[in-house]
Amino acid sequence: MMINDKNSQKIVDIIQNYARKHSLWILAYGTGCGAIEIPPTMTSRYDAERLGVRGAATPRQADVLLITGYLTTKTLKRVIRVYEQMQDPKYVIGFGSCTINGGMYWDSYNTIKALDRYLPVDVFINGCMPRPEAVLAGFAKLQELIQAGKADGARKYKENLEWYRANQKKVIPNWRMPEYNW
Amino acid sequence: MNMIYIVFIVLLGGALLTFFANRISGLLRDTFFLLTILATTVLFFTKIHIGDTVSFTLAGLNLKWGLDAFGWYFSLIVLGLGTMAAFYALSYMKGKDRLGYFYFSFLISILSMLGILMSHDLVSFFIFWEVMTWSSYLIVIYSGRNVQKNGINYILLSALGAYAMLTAIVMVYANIHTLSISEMINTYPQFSHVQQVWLPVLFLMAFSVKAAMMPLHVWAPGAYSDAPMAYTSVFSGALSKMGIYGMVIVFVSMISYLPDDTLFKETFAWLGAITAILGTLWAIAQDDARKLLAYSSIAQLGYIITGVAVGTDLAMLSALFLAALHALFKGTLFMAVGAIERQTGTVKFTEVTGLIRKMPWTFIASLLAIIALAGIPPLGGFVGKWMLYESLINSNHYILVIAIFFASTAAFLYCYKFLFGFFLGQEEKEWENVKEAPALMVLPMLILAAGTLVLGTFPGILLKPADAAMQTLGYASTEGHLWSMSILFNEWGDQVLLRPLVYAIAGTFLFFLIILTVKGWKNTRYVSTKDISSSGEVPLEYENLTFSVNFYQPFLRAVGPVMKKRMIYYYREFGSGMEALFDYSRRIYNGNGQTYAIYVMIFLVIILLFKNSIFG
Amino acid sequence: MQEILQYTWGALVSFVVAFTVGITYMGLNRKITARVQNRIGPPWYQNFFDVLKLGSKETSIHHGVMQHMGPAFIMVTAVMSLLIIPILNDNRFFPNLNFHGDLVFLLYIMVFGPLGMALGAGQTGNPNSAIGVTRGLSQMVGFEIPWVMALVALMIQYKTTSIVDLMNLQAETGRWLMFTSPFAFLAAVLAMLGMFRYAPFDIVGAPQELASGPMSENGGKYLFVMMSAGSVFAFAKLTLYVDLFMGGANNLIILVVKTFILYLIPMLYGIVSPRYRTEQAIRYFWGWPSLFGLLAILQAVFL
Amino acid sequence: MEEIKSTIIQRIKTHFSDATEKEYPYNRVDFSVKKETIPAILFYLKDEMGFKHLSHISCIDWLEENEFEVVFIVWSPTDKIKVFVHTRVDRENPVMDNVDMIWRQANTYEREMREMFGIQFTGLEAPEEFLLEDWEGPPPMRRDFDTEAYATNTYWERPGREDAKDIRETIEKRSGEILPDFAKKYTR
Repeated sequence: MMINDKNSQKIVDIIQNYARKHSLWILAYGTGCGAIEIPPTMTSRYDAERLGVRGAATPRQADVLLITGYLTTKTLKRVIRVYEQMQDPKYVIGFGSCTINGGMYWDSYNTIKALDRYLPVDVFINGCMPRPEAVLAGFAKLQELIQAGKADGARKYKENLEWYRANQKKVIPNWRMPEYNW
Repeated sequence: MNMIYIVFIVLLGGALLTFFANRISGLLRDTFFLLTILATTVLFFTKIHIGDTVSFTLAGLNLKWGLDAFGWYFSLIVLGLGTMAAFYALSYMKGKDRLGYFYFSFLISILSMLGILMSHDLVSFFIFWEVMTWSSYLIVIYSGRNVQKNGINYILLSALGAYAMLTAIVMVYANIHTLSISEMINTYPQFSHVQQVWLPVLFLMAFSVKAAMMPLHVWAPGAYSDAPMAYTSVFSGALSKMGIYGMVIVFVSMISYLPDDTLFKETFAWLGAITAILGTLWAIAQDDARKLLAYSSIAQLGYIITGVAVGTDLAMLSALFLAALHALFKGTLFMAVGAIERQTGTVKFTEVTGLIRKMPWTFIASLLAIIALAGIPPLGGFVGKWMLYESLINSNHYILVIAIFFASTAAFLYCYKFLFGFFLGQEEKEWENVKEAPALMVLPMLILAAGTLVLGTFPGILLKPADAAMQTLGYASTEGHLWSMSILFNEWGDQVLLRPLVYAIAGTFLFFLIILTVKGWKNTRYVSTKDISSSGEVPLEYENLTFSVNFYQPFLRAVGPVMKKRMIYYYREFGSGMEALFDYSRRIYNGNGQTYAIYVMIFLVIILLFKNSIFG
Repeated sequence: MQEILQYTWGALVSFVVAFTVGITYMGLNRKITARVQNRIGPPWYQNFFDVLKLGSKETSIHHGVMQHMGPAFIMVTAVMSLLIIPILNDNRFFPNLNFHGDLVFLLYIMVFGPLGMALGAGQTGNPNSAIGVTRGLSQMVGFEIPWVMALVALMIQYKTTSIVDLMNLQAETGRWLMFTSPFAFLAAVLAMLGMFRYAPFDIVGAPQELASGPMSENGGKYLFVMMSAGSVFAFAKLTLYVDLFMGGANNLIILVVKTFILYLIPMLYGIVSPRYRTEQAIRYFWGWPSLFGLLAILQAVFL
Repeated sequence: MEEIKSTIIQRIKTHFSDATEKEYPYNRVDFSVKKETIPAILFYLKDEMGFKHLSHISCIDWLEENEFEVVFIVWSPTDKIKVFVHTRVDRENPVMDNVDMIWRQANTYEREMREMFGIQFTGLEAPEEFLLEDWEGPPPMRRDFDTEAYATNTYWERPGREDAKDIRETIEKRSGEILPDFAKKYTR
């Protein structure tokens, strides 16, 4: 059997995607008020571990980056760093209206208003803040996307790196980070 | 002329030539030094055969020198390590001053060690022993650091041992009117019981000082770390083995004849185990690599002493095996520390980090040596440890097994500290321009480290001479029932094949290494040690993130009660107590003539009263 | 050649068995923990997904050769333990390398991997890794004492240093060593708590304080190999306990049942426990467990 | 309580001639001084009168009067009285004395004020950067800094945002609740 045969590649993809979607190790970057929604999501009331969601300790081990709320430019720098340290395939979930259009911080002098200008976001969950039910729904949506092979934020980031970098450097003037050369 | 003379003349003459050549040119001095040690090694292993003896009379004393298999085994250690250390020293000592002095002392100490191994009479044994002490003392004070503290400690305890040995020699001469060692051993069973006990005690005192056994070890950390590392590898690897050499003879040929020999053996086995435990614990607490290795040497010699003291054939075999192996790995490690000291200028774990990419060969040599030290298969250290455990269990020393096992498990801690402290961790900008040590320094290390690797797979190479040595001591040949080439025997079972195990380990390792390397080869990247997941923060160049201060604090807290006081503290207490006592007794000289008259009176009265019992 | 093929076959089959059972146990651990915490929890096969996902990660990074080799070290330990520990009572299906006097060898090969991995963790330059390693090594010195005491008690009571001999002895007399030498069993089981590094002895890789300690810089294929090795090694350790104290097993089903019962001990102990600091853990192991070990030795010497 | 307060006022007024007091009910006394007097009065309050604790340092931007007002709040644990010390700093040249040798924690407040209002404290030894990282604009808490314009210029805004209307009107419409006038004054 040829490994690089198209059909067998498809089968391998299906199996891999099935495993990936059932094993989402999250790195909850606790910015903003969304961090407080994570404990009820993980503990016995809502129990996200049913879906294979589990906390990861470091970005090296994680699959999903949760941005739980508004991002100041100072935090954005760290978030970009964390995202670049994660291993492919990796996904980003944006929580709440702050990551979508700035939310209640829309006119703040140091908060970004649209996360997907700076990082490729796979799933947005709206709400201010989204309740755990909405978070679970977001995870379910991400699983759907992964199974369909559409959750390819990492590839998008790689291909449009220059655009993303230009946006990032616009809000972070003092850019001092290792190269991202994948 | 006998070849034994020639070896000694070559060594002595070479030493003197080296010393005087220093005034002419450095190159000439180095050439003489290297030629001397090489010529000695070649002559020794080609021309001198086991059983050669030579005797002569000097000032009315019959002196006899000769070589037996036991001495040959130890001279293997001395000359093997000595040659390697000589090559290393050439590069390590380059650019330092008073090199003639150093090389002279180096060669003389090699000469004295060979002399000890070849002495068949007590006088030359004692003389060579003293020459060894003094030549090593000269090197300990070579650097000029801490001479007051470490040099004095060393020479005082060595003198204590020498006096003990001298007393024993006088005792022997008073009894049998000869100074031959074999005569002493032969007539030993006819000595009175008091002498039978005191003789080994006095001898063991002298030997324990050199082997750095527990209450007499206080000189070792300072002396080992103060001598130049080129010599410390010989100091710790070979010179301390002279103590083991003497101990083996005392235990085998004297203490075995005692009616209460088990007490002796148990005591010394336990002293060895306690030495191992405390040496290990103190090694864990050190931040200075030289001190760490010095304490580790004390601990390793503790295992060997335990093996010697237990004294069954397997235990003795393991002790001899470990003695040679200790020379290999400890020699390597001291050389590695020397290389790091030379390249970076410091030996503190808290200062140097991340040298693995700068000094890869030093790292490989240290890694092999550390694995051997820790006793992890498939390297040679495991064979020695395995034999030691088997022998201890076979001879019903159950608690001792646990003590030894504790020491060797705790040894992993300082093993890791050594490797991590120097080679792993953050690669700092400060050490960016460090280069690998010169080839002359790296090659001896690699050769010695490769020795441990070979001995792990083919321990028979070393077990054969060890067996011959033991037969000289009167053990039955272990070849039939304990070992043959790389097959170890367990007395309770059948044979152990080490080679398949080693091959299995190597095969599995390679298999998974290939899997790891090949899988996703294109998408695997090397990133620098500044690219770590530290909460999204990018460490700046000057930010040192290495964890090296208080490295084993939780462990040391757990074992804290044992380590409250150091042995040297008790010596100091004893010293100040004695001072106070003498200070008190000085008061009899109060400067009053009347009092002195009374003293004379009292003295005369005593003499008159007891004259019968004194002169009678 | 015949022999090598046989050993390779044995290693391969036992590896597959150990991998499957070990991963299942890890999944069951998560499930049971969830049930104890009144959650539904992941399915029992959850860890298969995790391992498969880690294996299908596309990229990975390393900080140097030692970190690259680290997972191979731990895998060697796992496979060598499997090769030495007899899986079943008769060696027919899983021929392996066990020999007389292998207990000492086993004790040392079991630290080969962790030490190699520790070197890899050290090279990452992450301070969390080094702190985790020092804690792990310190804790290892702690639990090795009762563990060795238990083994020495067995060795002197039955005058052998071979696992096969101990298994044969139990087969002949029909009495398990956990009943004939209960103190040794107690000491060994308490040492096992430390060996598995579940709570309360999980400070080595505490995710919240140390960011999973030694593994904090490993992802992708490295974590994949580590996780597989961990589950294989866990099964090997459980099998060793079954061989030593519970009479071994005649077929796989009995082995699985026995190992699972043993596995419940550290698992259930862990679920209800908080976390010890390192020195507390060390003192714990040098307290009651070592006393049981000493009692075991006394029993072996005098009874 | 009242006696203690009057003693405090008495003592401060005798020692510092430029101090003008303002009395509040309960345990609060306010003083206004010139900015040169600040270290002296704080030293006196701490060392002589037992106001051991510095609760807060705050700053108010009086744009219309072209001045900053800096307020030091100190607290006496023995008398259970808090004293507010007000001072005015010129807005064009905002320089005043550093007081972190009296209370170490003043350092933090002063760094914050330096960053947010641009007040320079002479002799303050601390890194320039405090809360804002890589900030290049004017001090953001000054009232003449237009936050909205800055945010609109710097950060990309997703089009189609509709909720930026007057939320209070919506509330009024939905619940029938009538908003007071002063609330309406501040709406957009």
